[in-house]
Amino acid sequence: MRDDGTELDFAAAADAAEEGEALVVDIDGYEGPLHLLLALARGQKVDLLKLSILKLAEQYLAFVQQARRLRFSLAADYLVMAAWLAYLKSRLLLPKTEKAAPDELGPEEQAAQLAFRLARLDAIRKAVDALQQRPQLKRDIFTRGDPQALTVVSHTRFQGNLYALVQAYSGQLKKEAARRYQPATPKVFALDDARVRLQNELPRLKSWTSLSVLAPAPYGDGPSRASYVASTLSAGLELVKNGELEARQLEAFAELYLRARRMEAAE
Amino acid sequence: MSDAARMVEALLFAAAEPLSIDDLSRRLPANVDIHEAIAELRRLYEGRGVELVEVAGCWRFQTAADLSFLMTVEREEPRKLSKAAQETLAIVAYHQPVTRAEIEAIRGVQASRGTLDTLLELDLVKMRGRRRTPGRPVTFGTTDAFLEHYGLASLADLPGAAEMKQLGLLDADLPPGFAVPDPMLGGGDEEDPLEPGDDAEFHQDFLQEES
Amino acid sequence: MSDAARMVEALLFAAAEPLSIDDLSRRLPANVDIHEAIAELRRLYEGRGVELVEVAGCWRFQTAADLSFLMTVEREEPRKLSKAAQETLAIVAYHQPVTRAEIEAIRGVQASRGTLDTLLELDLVKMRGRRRTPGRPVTFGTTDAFLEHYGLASLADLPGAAEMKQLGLLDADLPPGFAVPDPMLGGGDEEDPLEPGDDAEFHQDFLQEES
Repeated sequence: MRDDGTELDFAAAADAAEEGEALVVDIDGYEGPLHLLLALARGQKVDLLKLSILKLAEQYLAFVQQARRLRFSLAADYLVMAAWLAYLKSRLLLPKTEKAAPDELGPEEQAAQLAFRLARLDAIRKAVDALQQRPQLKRDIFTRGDPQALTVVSHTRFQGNLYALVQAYSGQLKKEAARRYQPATPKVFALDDARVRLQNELPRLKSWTSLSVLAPAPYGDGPSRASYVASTLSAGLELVKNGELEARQLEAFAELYLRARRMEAAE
Repeated sequence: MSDAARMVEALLFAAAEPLSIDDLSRRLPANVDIHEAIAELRRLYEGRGVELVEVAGCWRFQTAADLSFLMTVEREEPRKLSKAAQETLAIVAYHQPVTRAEIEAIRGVQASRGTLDTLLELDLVKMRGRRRTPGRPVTFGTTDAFLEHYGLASLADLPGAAEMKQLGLLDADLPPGFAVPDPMLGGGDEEDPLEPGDDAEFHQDFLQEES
Repeated sequence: MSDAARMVEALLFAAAEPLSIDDLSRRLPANVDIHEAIAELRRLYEGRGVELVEVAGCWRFQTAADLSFLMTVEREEPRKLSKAAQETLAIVAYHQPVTRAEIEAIRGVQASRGTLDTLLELDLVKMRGRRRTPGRPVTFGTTDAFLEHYGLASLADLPGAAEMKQLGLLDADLPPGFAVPDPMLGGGDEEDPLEPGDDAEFHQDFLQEES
């Protein structure tokens, strides 16, 4: 936020509003509604604790309205603050009603709360300036550039850094979460592929051919020999069932032979 | 110059980091009055190009701040903290132990992710423990590195801290003695409410926002 | 003390290596009489704990030779733990009581032998007991000194998953069933207290492993 620019901005915004001129109001210059309020409050040039909250509320509402006219989107928290200030303003102006909710603060207390929050934020902003103006290590002040090889080491200085500890732990948790067991899926000779291949071979399967010859040979990273043999067998049995192939085996565990069924012969 | 001061001078000079009175006493003969020696050295180094200062409860020699213009070779371009980070750091420093929610309440803005992390990474802020309140939120405070960086002997030396405390500005809630401002003060001319339409519009927005 | 002497003093103090007259003149305003400034500093530092000496045509401060007895080299207690030590300590803190095998399983690497040793030596970790499982492995836990170093009132104060997420240390979309263990629930049922002999045995194991 620009400490000096803000007041000017507001003054300019008010002037421009009167003159009916469009003016870009830079809401982004403020961190949040409280920062904007603080900039406006400083403009009243009174002790923050003696601030006129009514006046401040009006200034804020005018500012936000101006900003809204120029930009369709305005961060929700600015609008929430505007609504709350409008509400506070109306309560401050209205004669006191007796039926205030028992747990609700009176408007004067709420105004005091707001003045307190502004004073507190103002104090912190001044503290930021005071801190930044202090001589800083390695910017303004320097320690011994070449401590002697005979080191004198402080012994009581070991101090756990809880953040580093939690960071170390969460790092491992993340590693652990990423380490899921994912066995590589074995590459297989798909049944569909085997069926298509076998059907393409059909015209050449005039004589009995052994399964081990029919099954493709494995190559590279492709499916294993076992997968080729198993899928070719399954596809072959399907084709036998469809009546496109004949199969024969002389005895259990012996080599299996396949050949195309002779349709003409059957007819 | 006393022997004690000579010894303390040599130790502080040779050390790679600030030394506490304890550190010094462990290395010095038993009869040495370290406080006296440090007082002697402080007088001796007053106004010199090198000064003896207390940081984070320890002692170190450092160059005088007014000579910083000479130190172009040694200067490290410090990582510039964002405004938000500076403000967060100040809140942690003055209000510690403080929770994330309290930081947000003071700034009136949701802490953007990264602000507190950056301060933690830079070792300027540390997690201190947990607040004994429902939810037991984690509390934050500043580190010795923070004090060393800003050349502060202790947190009591934070600029303006005593005044802020006296004014009750370090309290979480409105302090009892806090004056309730008169809402009408200075507002005589501007008593007129905004045009009715304006007001209604805001109220409408409000209701929509809330729903 | 002259301004020139102050400037030379600060430069020599902060420099990472001895500076020649040329080095100094390059960094000082043109009108400074460097020889005169050095002569002034030499007189000033005569007989002190720190002396200004010329080495190979360059100038530097060094501690007086007769005080070298103070400057014994000492083994440095690490101010910061190594990454491995930090990780191991974190696992012990959150998973205690935990065995060496479990630590290794979580870290996904063989715990280097020195790591746990270092933590035991620093008194951050202690042997707690023996797990009631085959082999009765020794279990580890954190010490009171651990709590003290990290500013924790009790193990319940260790930040949990929610805080880790808030600090951006854990992603919001972790797999279901993912939890940060509660160190307070550390199972007392499944472990026996250590017996007097256990300590020695453990150390022996260690020595054998190390050799």
